[in-house]
Parts: sequence; structure tokens; C-alpha cells
Amino acid sequence: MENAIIGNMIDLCAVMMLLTTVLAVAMTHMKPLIRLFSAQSLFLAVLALIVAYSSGTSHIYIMCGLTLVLKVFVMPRMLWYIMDRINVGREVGLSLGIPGTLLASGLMMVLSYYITEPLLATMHTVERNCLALSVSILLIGLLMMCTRKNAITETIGLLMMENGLFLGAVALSHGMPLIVEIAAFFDVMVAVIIIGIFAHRINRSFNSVDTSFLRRLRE
Amino acid sequence: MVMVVETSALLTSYLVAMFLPPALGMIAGRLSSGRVSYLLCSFSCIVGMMCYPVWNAVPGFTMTFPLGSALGDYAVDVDMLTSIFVSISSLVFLMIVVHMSHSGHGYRPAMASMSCALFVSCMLCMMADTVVLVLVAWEVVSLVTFLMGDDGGEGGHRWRFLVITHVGGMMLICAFTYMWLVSGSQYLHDWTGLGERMGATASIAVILCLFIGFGTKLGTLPFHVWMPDMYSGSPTHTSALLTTVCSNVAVLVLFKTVFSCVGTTHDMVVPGVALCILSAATALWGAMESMIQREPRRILAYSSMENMALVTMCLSLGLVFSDASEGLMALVLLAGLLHALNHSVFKSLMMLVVDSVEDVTGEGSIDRYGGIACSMPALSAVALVGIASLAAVPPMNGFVSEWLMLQSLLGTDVLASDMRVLMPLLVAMVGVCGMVVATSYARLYGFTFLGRPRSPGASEPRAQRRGSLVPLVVLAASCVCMGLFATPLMDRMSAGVTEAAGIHQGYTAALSGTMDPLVLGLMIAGTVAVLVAASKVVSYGKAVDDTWGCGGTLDERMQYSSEGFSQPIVRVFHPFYGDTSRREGDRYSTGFTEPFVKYIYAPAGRLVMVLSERITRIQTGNIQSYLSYILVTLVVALLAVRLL
Amino acid sequence: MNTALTSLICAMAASCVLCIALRNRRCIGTLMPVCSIVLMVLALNLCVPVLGGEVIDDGPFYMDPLSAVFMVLVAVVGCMASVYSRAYMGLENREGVVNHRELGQYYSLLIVFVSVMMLTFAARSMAIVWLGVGATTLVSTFLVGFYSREESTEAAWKYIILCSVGITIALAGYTLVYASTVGVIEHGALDWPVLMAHAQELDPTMMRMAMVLVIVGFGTKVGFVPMHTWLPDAHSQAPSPVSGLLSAVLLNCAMYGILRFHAVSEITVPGFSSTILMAFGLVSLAVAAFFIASSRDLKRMLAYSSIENMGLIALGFGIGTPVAVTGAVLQMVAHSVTKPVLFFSAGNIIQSYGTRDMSAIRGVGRVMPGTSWLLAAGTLAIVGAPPFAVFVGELTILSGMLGGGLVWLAAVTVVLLCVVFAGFARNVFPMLSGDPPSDVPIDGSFCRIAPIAVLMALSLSIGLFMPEQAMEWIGNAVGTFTGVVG
Amino acid sequence: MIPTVIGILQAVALVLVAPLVSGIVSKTKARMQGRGGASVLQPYRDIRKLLGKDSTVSGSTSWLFRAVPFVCMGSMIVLAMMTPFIYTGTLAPFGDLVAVVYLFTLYRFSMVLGGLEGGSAFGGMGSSREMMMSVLIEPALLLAISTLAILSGAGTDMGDISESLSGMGLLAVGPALILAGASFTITLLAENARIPFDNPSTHLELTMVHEAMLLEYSGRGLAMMELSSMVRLTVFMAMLGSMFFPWGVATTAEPVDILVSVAVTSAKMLLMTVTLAAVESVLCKTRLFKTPNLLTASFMLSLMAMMSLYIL
Repeated sequence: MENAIIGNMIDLCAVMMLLTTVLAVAMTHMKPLIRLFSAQSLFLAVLALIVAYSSGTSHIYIMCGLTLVLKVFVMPRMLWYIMDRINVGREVGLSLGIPGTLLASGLMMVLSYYITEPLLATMHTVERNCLALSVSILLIGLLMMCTRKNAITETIGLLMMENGLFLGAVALSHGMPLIVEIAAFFDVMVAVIIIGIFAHRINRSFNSVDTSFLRRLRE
Repeated sequence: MVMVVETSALLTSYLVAMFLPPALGMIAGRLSSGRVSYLLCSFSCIVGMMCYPVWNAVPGFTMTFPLGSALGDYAVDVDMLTSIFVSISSLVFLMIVVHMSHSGHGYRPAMASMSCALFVSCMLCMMADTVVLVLVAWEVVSLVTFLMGDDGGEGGHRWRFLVITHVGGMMLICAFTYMWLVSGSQYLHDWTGLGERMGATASIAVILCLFIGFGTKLGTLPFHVWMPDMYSGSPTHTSALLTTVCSNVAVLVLFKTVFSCVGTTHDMVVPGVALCILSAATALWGAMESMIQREPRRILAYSSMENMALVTMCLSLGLVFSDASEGLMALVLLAGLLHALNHSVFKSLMMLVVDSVEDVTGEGSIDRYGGIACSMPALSAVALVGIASLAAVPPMNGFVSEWLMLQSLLGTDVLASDMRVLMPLLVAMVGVCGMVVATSYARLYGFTFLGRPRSPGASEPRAQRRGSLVPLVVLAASCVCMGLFATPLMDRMSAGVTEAAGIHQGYTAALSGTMDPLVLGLMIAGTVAVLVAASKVVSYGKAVDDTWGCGGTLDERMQYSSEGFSQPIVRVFHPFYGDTSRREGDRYSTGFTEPFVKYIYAPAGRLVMVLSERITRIQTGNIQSYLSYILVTLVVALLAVRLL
Repeated sequence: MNTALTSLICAMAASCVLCIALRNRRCIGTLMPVCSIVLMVLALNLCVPVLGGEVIDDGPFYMDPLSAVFMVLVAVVGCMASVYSRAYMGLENREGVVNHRELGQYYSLLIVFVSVMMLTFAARSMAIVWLGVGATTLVSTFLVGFYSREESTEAAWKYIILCSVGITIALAGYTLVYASTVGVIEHGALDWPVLMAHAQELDPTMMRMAMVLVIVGFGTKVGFVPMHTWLPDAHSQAPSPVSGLLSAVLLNCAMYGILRFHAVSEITVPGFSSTILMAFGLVSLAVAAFFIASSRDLKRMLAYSSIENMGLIALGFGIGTPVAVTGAVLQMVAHSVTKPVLFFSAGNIIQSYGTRDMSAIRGVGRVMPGTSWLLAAGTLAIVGAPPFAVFVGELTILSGMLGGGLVWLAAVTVVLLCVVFAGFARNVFPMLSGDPPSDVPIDGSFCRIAPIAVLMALSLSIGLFMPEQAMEWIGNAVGTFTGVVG
Repeated sequence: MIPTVIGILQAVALVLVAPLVSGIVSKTKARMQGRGGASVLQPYRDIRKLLGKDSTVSGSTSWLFRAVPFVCMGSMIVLAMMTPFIYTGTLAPFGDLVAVVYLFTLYRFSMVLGGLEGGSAFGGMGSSREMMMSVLIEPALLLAISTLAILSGAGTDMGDISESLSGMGLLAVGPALILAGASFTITLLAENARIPFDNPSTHLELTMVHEAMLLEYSGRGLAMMELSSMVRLTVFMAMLGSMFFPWGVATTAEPVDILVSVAVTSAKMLLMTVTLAAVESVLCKTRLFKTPNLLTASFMLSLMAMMSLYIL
């Protein structure tokens, strides 16, 4: 009984993560987008908490805490800060319209379920959903990067991909070894900082963070 | 035991004497502005000339070098045929190097060290006994000739050469690698009769690869397009080395791999005939093209193509005859290999003659020469020997090998009837080729040395450097000697051929005619001498006057031009040459573009470029599209995994 | 703990700290190359016994001959790049392109970059390898975007975004691998030796999907087509010493990540990842060949050639027979040694001519004979002309193909290699001859030539004379790979 | 010993009879044109006269110009030694049919170079046209003689071929021999600069080929050139008579055989000479660029001859 409830809650969190991702795809402005990312991270943290509680794996607590601190609070702040510094427009910069992207996201979801289907034989229901959801968040995050021109939006897409990945890690195998997780967090952190620096440079060079201006190098 | 030690010591010292000096010479290029390198290289050439005697003296001329590569050892194994090739190639090499060091271009340090490198690589390639040595040496030959082709210009001819020979090199690499894999041994001497193990299809594929791979260097259609440009664009000595020594290397290694390694255990008639037709077409093409060229070096380039095609024709006929008659096979192979050697001697002579002529006149087209026989009789005399050899006139050496070729073609009633039909065609082809090139050489010689000078440079040629005539005389003497004393040479080579190809019959078995080149030569020389002597006995008056000019006075522009000379043949063969008239402003001239360039190479190049441009479009510069490539690849790969 | 390893790691830490601390001093230009030489010596000291067959399995560190090969390459090429940097950056500094502060940043980033790569190969856990690959991206982004020009910023942006996406995807692959080890491996589930030991028991379905993710993910960093798109941009915009380093060793890093998993997955699902590797290899080879043929930008062409070589290496590993794998390892060594020759000599030329457009560069042979010779030799070497190292690699891979019965693959490869050759010849050789523009400065300082010459000599000697010992080392590296595969 | 002597004698005879053959041709032609014509011995007188004259050479010529007549004459004499004329035992174990063809090349090659010497347009023109024709003549000649070699199955020695063919009797007369003979006849006309290919008796620049090359020669040089071209005609006739239709030629050195052979050969030569004259009188010289038609026909005939040998 308790297991079922926990399973349901995990499922719920995962689905909420997907929902926030899809919503993020539908956003046209930066502010709600960043909020949605916070929300997604929050759901991830909650999910990690539940998994940690149910499985008794202690290092997932650490991961939960890191997610909460870094992804729910610090990174959104950083993104805000970057946006303030470089004073970008509030638009996400669409290169494919919202309906189109949403349809594509739906396709990605279907694909994810289809692709992960052979893996499901050995798994519990919860894990099944989480794996498929994880892959779809990964793909939708990538899709978002493909269809958004704004440098900051791209960063958010990358972060969402990462969240999806952690969802998979936590749900499938109760987290990766601690060192991997910390490493991954660290990596993401630094990546965002560096991306920020370069976004700043791009803004300085082009007076915009619209990456569609970056088309000098081609052949 | 003592004997063995002595033998190996002799071999070691011989090889050291052969390869160490040029190795030092490569490094010492700039010392004393190249003189040191030239000396070292010449020394080793002389050592190389002694290869045949050394082979005679030393049983089992093999040696593995102490250094190995990632792909295996370096080892040499010299058999009789190889030693003959090495000796004669060294002679040619020596003469070219001596001429190079005496030529008007002065000492060029880079050329000196590179000719050292070329000597080493050519000789190693001929002697090589391991796969890696053959391949490395062969490609180094290409590279070095490529570097030696630098005349300070744009160098388009060089890279075309390099690319085409690299294509050939890749084919060779494939062929050799395959044989290596099948045999399981890196030593070529273990490969004897490998064809049996490879199976018929693989053998044929390997043989085709070998013929075409080496053919790129020998100018087989359609890989000949680099030849005229390379020969006319490079320093003459480079062209001379390329067309003589390097061709010898190609022919020898081709022969050894095809007939010794692959062997002819399978029925090789069909590929043999195909290669034979290809070679015949090449020969005809080269002959026809050489007719209408104006630069002497281009004439010689196409003539090299023709001669080498005759050689490959002989080798491919060797495949055709392998089933039917061993004697005939020995004969035709001997004809081909002898022709390669002869060619190297007379072609190097002609190249050096051309260099001397260009040097003293400062001109580069036969339309700007003329009358040099008057001002430089000695040069014109040696040139005549070379031209006569090229034109296969008895008693020069070129005649002997063509005679052998025709002999082998006439003895073909041993073949199955459907193949016999080919033979009259080949006889006719050899005949037509022979006459066309004879015309071409008559034109080359006539317009270079005879008549009146057609340009200021030709009317007042600069003095030649002292000593630069010596190598020419030596080569001319070799032409005559190899013509007169062809029989002993043939006997020795034949022993080598039969040994290498595993044939049990000598060439004499298939020889249906009686001819002694020595007696024939002496008869001709004797008769002419008697006539000359007789005319000396009864003296008579001689007056010198102007050429009859129909009552007017002639100037040099009233002579027949070289274009006019070839015009009748061009008209007779007009379907072959196509439209040769070119109009520049209000002047008409004749010109010729290589149809192979126009219809094969240029479209192929364009195709690659069009493809490239299409493919290049994926690099849009837009990061969103780049990301979507990743997305699509990922999705496709995952789906593929799911579906398969 | 292994003393050689300890000393190397200490030296790394010390040199990083030292270089960062002293980055604003004038002596950094000397200090950093000296540090890199020390690192090279220590790395060689560490690697030689390992190459000989001794396996270091020590806490978080694990080294076998395969990783030692990679580390030696990083050490040697890194050292040469540092020495060359001294000449290159010195000139940039004198010409006022970079100031002292930037110079300091450059050197400290460079030493960190090299150290991180070395560390990656010493790691026991694949997680550290992943982290290392990620970290190299982050460090090298600054090096790619070192010139604050618009183009270099753009290149750096594309580089970091695409590679981050790539390694994220790779991490997803890791998750799946890890998930498949749950219940099979108790401890150290991502440690390579452990994974190898339990490879038979892993879930094949999971492994298949994981391999797709890993190959696509790391493949982005390796430069497999069509994920290669960042590569020409980054290579062309980075300072030439860095381009050489990126091409010669950074790509190897990512390749290393793939290879380790490849070895595992070949046991779990035989023939699966090798097929993917071969597919990517062939596509990369084919597309890069045509890119090379139509290139106009010198460094972009060299970058495409890296893609082509990586394709060839992937083909070799994909075929998987011992001969082919030996070929792939040889090819990798050869490429790592040869490519910097080209990038560095291209650097000299670009500095002197002020352009990367090959049609605008003429007469290099007259102005800079040393560079010209090295560029010509390097070009011939990289396209696989004997007697240079790449020839050995290509020949071995070809014989692997023929030996594996893949005649058609061999034929296609040969044709593509010919296209590459023609492309290189068409583009490079005209640059060397002809008349140079009048305003090209003639500068032949020793440091500009010496490291290139050293690498060229190395390439030549690998091609011509390979000591038994070295061949044995390569054999050991292959053995750690195929010993378990075959 | 005796065969060698006979061999030498027949070579000498061949050279000596050559002017007579020319004389007979001229005389016959003159008769056919209704003229009296010069004596059949006129060529001997011409040559004697020329040999006694001083020579004048152009200033723009070199040593080669003076060497050419000797080479031409020499090569023709050697050829004469190799040709079976009366007796099949020639002096030619040192040469065979390939050598014969290449000796013709030597002759032509030196003549062409001599033609290019003078530096006037005539020599070049003659040389050029000569080479154009020879490109088609030479292969035809090679094929025709090769056909004989294969037909006889006696190797490539000229004398052996002749001997073997005459031994075969009428068996030898087949398509191959007829075709080869026809081809050889055309070759004979072309090679010796006869009508319809060239007019030996004209000095009009538009029509001449062979004579144009000799234009600069005088005195002794001209004598040798003229004589050598006469020998060439005779050699060709001898080959046609003694190799393609060898019946009657002595195969042994028996005096009876030789005597019979002398008679038969004389008759054959006379017949051929008169026929040649008749042909020359009936036909007219064709345009230069029409000659390839006939030459190609000859080439094809010889090719067919050889083919028929292989196929039938």
C-alpha cells in the first residue's frame, strides 16, 4: 500500500517535470521560462526526496539538497543576473512556432515511450514511466535548444536536459554514485557560468544574445 | 662456414657502399653547393653498376636490414634479372647525374640531395624483398620525383602527377596488402605461386590492380595526363630520371609481382587480353599525340607513354600466352623487359640531348630550333644515335626489342583460335605505332638539328660546358652496344626471366627467325664504310652554295614548319585528332586538348566539387541546425536500435 | 601508491598552481613550457612501464597500456604545443594582438587543459573520464574563444553548447549503464575494470541503448559527422597551438570515453557498438573527404582532416579484428603526432600572411622555407603517403578490412582517401610555390620551427623505423582491448 | 662455300640489274605513250655521269646531309643480300623479315632527314608526305610479309619462306597468298613512289613526294640516292616474284636449278616491269589526300590476309 502511494507520488513528480518542460516549450518570455525551470528542479528535488526516503539511500538526500540549492535557487538567480547584466530582451526567440514545437514535443514523448519499450520488461511500473519521461525530457530539452535562438533559452534547454537525466538516474538506479552526481552538478555549474560569460561576450559583440547572428563561420 | 661469413661480409660491404653514400649525400646537399652529394651519388651509381657481377660472384644475394618498421622488416633479395636491371639503371642514373652536375643550370643543392634520395629509393624498390620496403620505396620514388619536379613555378603539373601516382599507389597498397594477408608472410620470396592460394577471381583482381597501379606511373590510359605536363614542366633531369629509372623500377616490380608472386596458375587469357588491348590503345594514343606536340619534352613524354605501353603490352601478352606456350611466354616477357631497359638508355640519352639543346639555345619549342647540327656536330651525332634507337632502326638497341616483340606476335598460332584474331591486329598496331613515332622522331630531330636556325638562340648557340657531352657519348655508345651485343644480354635476361617466372623453356624455343643483331649491324656498318671509303678513293670537287630557292633567296621563315610537317598525318587521321585548328585573333594555329582531361578528369573534378558544395551546405553556421543534427541523429539511432 | 603516478599528479598540481599564481609575471612564457616539459618527462616515466604491460590499479587511478598510449600522446603533443606557444604567442604579443594579462591567462589555461587531459586517462572510474571530458571542454572553451573577436566568440559558443549537449547525452548513456549494473555489481559500478569483469552479466537491451547515447554523446566531441559541426569552427578560431592540441589529443579524449564502453559492450552485445562505430566512421570519412576537397580556409581544412582521421580510427576499432584495432591505435598515434605539425606550420603561415584563405597565400616556399618544407611533409604525412606514420596506420587498417573480408569497405575507403589526397594536394601545394606578396615578414625564429620539426621527425621515424619495443607497446595496448573482445 | 658465292652473286646481280629495270620501265612507258624513249641502258649512263660530277651542297646543311646517301645505299645493299632473288639460300641468316621491314625504315628515315636538311620548303614537304604515306605502307608491308611467314610455317627467314612456299606447290595458293600479294603490289607502288602515289618523273612541287627530298642532292650523292631507289624497286619486285610466287626459284645450288631459276626469274621480272609500266601509263597520279584511301585498302588487304590465315 505504502509502496503504491510512493510509486504514485514518484510518478506524479515525474509527470509534473514533463509538464513543466512542455510548458517551458510553450513560453514566449524569459521570466516564466526561468520560473518553470525552477519548478521543474523543485519537482526533481521532491522526487529525489521521496526516492531517498523510500529506498533509504542516504546520498540521494545530498543530491536532493544540491538540486534544491543549486537548481531551484542559485541557477535561476544566476540566469537572472546574467540577463540583467547583459540586458537582453525578454523574448525567447523562436525559430519554430509554439504549436510546431509543441507538436514536436508530443512526438518526442511518443518516441521516448516507443524507444524505451524493450527496456521495460524487467522494470516496475514506476521505473518504466520514469525512464520514458526522462528520455522525453532529454529530447524535448534538446528540441528546445534547437528551436530557440536566445542564448539564455538555450542554456535553460541544456539545464532541462540535465534535469531529465537526473530524473532517470534517480528513478532507475536510485541515483548514480555520489561522486558522479557531484561531478555532474559541478560540471553544470561551471558550464552555466562559462555560458554566461560567453553570452555576455556575444552581447557585447552583437548587441544581442540572439544566436542567429552567429553565422559567420560557415562553409 | 668461412665462405658464408665472407659472403655476407661482401654483401654487407656492397650494400653499404651502395646505400650509405647517397644517404650521406641527402644530408650533405648544401655542402660545397651540392658537389659532395653528386660525388657520393655517382660513386654509388658505379657501385650499383657492379650489381650484376656481384650477383654472379655471390650466391644468394639476400640481406635483412637491422632496422625494422611497424609493418615488418626491411630486406633485399636480388635475383639475376634484378641485378641486370639495377646495373643498367645505375648506369643511366650515373649518366644523368653526371650531366646534371655539368649542366648549364649549375649545381643545385636541392636537386643533388634529392637525386641521392631517388637513387636510394629506386634501387631499394627494385631489390626489395619485403612488402613494406616495396611500398615505402615506391611511394618515396613518387614523392622525390614530385619534389624534383619543382621548377619554381606554380607547380600544377606536380600535384597532378602526385595525385595520379598516389591513386596508383593506393591500388598497389591494396594489392600488396591482400597478397600479404593471403600469404601470411611479409617476404616476397615466400609469395611464389601465391595465385594458387588466392583463387582465380582474387588473382585477376590483384593483377589488374598491379597493372593499373604501376600503369599510373607508366602512363597507361587514362592515367597518362600528368606525363606531358610533368615532363615539360619539370627540370629535364627530373623528367629523364622519371621516364627511365623510375619506369624501370615499375616494370621490374610489376613483372616480379605478377609473374613470380601471383603466378599464372589460373587462366589469365581474358584479363591478359583486356590489359593487352588497353596497352595497345595507350601505345597508339601516345604515338599519335607525340606527332603533334611542339615542345621536345612533350614529344618525349608521349613517346615514353608509347614505349611503356609496348612494355606493358608484352607483359600482358605474357599472361595470355601462359597457358599456351612457355617458350612464347618467355619470349614475350623478355621482349618487354629488354625494351624497358633499352628504353631507359635511349630515352635518357634523348632527354639529355633535349636538355643540352634547350640549354645552348635558351628556347623550348622545336619551332624555334634548327641548324644545330652545323654548329654542334658532335651533339647532333649522339642525338642521331638516340633518335635512331627510338625509331627502332637497326642496328640500334630499340630495334632488337621491337624485333623480339614482333617475333613473339608471329609465333601465336599456338593460341586458341578466338585469341589468334587479336594477333594480326597487334602486329598492325605495332607497325602503325612504329611508323608514327618514327615520323615524330624524324620531326623532332629534323626540326631541332637540321635546316636553318629558326630563332636567334638557335643561330648562335651558347657554348656547352666542358664534359657535358661525355654522358651523352657513353649513353649513345650503350645504345649501339646493347643493339650489337643484344644476344648475350638476351640470354642472360632470359635466364633471369625464366627463373623469376618459373618457366622451364628459354626464349629461343619460340624464336622462329634467325637473326644476329651483331652481324646485321656489322653488315650495315661495313657496307656504309666501304661505300664511304670508295668515295674517298676517287676524290671529286665539292662546292658550297645556297639552297635552291626557285630563283629567290630563302630565309628561315620559308622552311617547312613542324606543324606543316605533321599536317598530312593529322588530316589522314582527322577523326582521331578532332578539330585541331585554333583561332587566336586573326591568326590560325593548331592546338590540341587532351580529350581525357576534357571528358574524364574535368567532369570528375567538377563532380567532386559539386558534391562537395552540396555536402558543404550542412555547415550552415546556424547553431540551431547543428543542434537539430544531434537531435535527429540521436532519435534516428535510438529508433534504429528499437527497430532492428 | 605508485611513485611515478604520485609524482606526476603532484607535478601537475604544482605546475597548475604555479602557472596560475605567476600568470601576470613575464616569466610565465618560459615557466609554462618548462612545466610542460617536466610533465612530459614524468608522464613518460610513468607510462613506459605501463606500456610494457604493468597495470597500475591504485585507488581512484587505473592505468593500462591503452590509457598509457593516450597519456603519452597528450604529454608529448602538449609539451610541443607549449614550446610552440612560446614562439607563437610571443609574436602575437609583440604585434600587440594580445596583451600580457591575456598571455598569462593563455598559459595558465593551457597547463590546466593539458593536466586535465592527462588526469582523464589515469582515472579508474568512467565517471571521472566523463568529468575529465567535460572539464576539458570547459577549459578549452576559453582557449577557443581566446581572441575576443566576433568569430572566435561564435566558435566558442558553438563549441561549448554543442559539446555540453554531447556530454549530457553521454551522461544519459552512463545512467543506463549504471542502471544495468544494479544488482550485478555491488561496488564501483562505473569502474572500468569492474565493468569489464561483469560485462557478461549486464542487461544487453539496456546496454544497446546506452551505447547509442554514449557514442552519439561523446561522438559529438570526437567529431563524428553529423555532430561534428563545432569542430571546424573551434579549430579554425583557436590560436594555432591550441588548434593542434584540440585536434591531436582532445578528440582522443572523447574517443577514449567511447572506447572503454565499446570494449564492455562488445562483450555484452557482440557486434553492436562496432556496427555503430563503423557507420559513424564511414560517414565521417566520406563527408570530411568532400569538405577537404572544397575547403578554402587552411585551418578548417585541417579540422576536416581531423574528422576524416577520427572516422578512420572509428572504422578500425569498429572492425575489431586485432589487426584493425592495431591499425586504429597506430592511426591515432600517427594522427596525434602529425596533425600538430600541420596546425603549427599553418600557424606560422597565418601569422605571417595574416589570412587563412588558401587562395590568398602564395609563395610560402620562398618566404619561409622551413615552414614550407614542414607543411609539405606534414601534408603528405597526413594523407597517408609513405614513409610517414599515418601510412602505417592506414595500411594496417586497410589490411584489417581486407582480412576481415570487408573488401567493399576497403574499396570505398581507398577511393575516399584518394579524394582526401587530391583535396589536400589541390589546396596546399599551390600555397607553397608561386610568388609571395611583397609585405610578408620573413621570420624564422628557432622556436617556431623546432617543435614542428621534432613532431615531424617523430612521425617519420614511426613510419620508417618502429623499434620492436614500441611495437610491443602498441600490441599491449591492443591486447587490453581485443584481449577481452576477441 | 658455293651457296655463299651464289648468295653474293645474286646480291650483286640484284644491284646491277636495278638500273636496267628502271630503264625498261621508262622505255616501255615511252613506247606506250608513243614516244621512242631513251635506251634501256640510260639509267646506267645517268649514274655514271653523276658519279663523275662535282657536287654542290647547300650551305645550310650539315654532315648528316652528306652521310645520308651512303646510309641509303648501304641499307639497300644489305637488303639486296637478304632478298631471295634467284636462289633461296640468301646471305641472310643475320636478318629476317622484321629486319627487312626495319631496314626499309632506316632507308626512309635517313632520306627524310636528308630532305629536311636543305632548309627549303620542298624538302620538308617531301619528307612530310613521305612519312604520311609510310605510316600506312609500313604496317601493310609488315603484315603482308608476316602472312607469308605464317603461311609457309618456315619461320621468319626470307630464304626459308621462299623455299618452303615453292615446296608447297599449288597448296600455297589460297586466299591468304592472293590477298597478301595484292596488298604487297599496292605497297610496291607506294613504296617506290610510282603512279598513282607519286610521279617519279616530275619535279612539280604539288605532285612530288620522293623527288622533293632529293632536290638538294647533286653529283655523287644524287647518284647514290637514285641508285638506291632503283635497287629498292628491284628488291620489291624480287620479293614479289620470289616470295609470293616463288615457283621456279632455285632452292639448291645445283647449276641446273640456278640456270632454270635465272631464266624464270628474268621472265618474271620482265613481266612485272612491263606490268608496272602499263599500270603507270593507264593510271594517273591521285591527289595526295586521296592516296590514303588506296593505302588503307592495302593495309586492310594484308590484315585480311593474315586474318584469313588464322581463321580458315
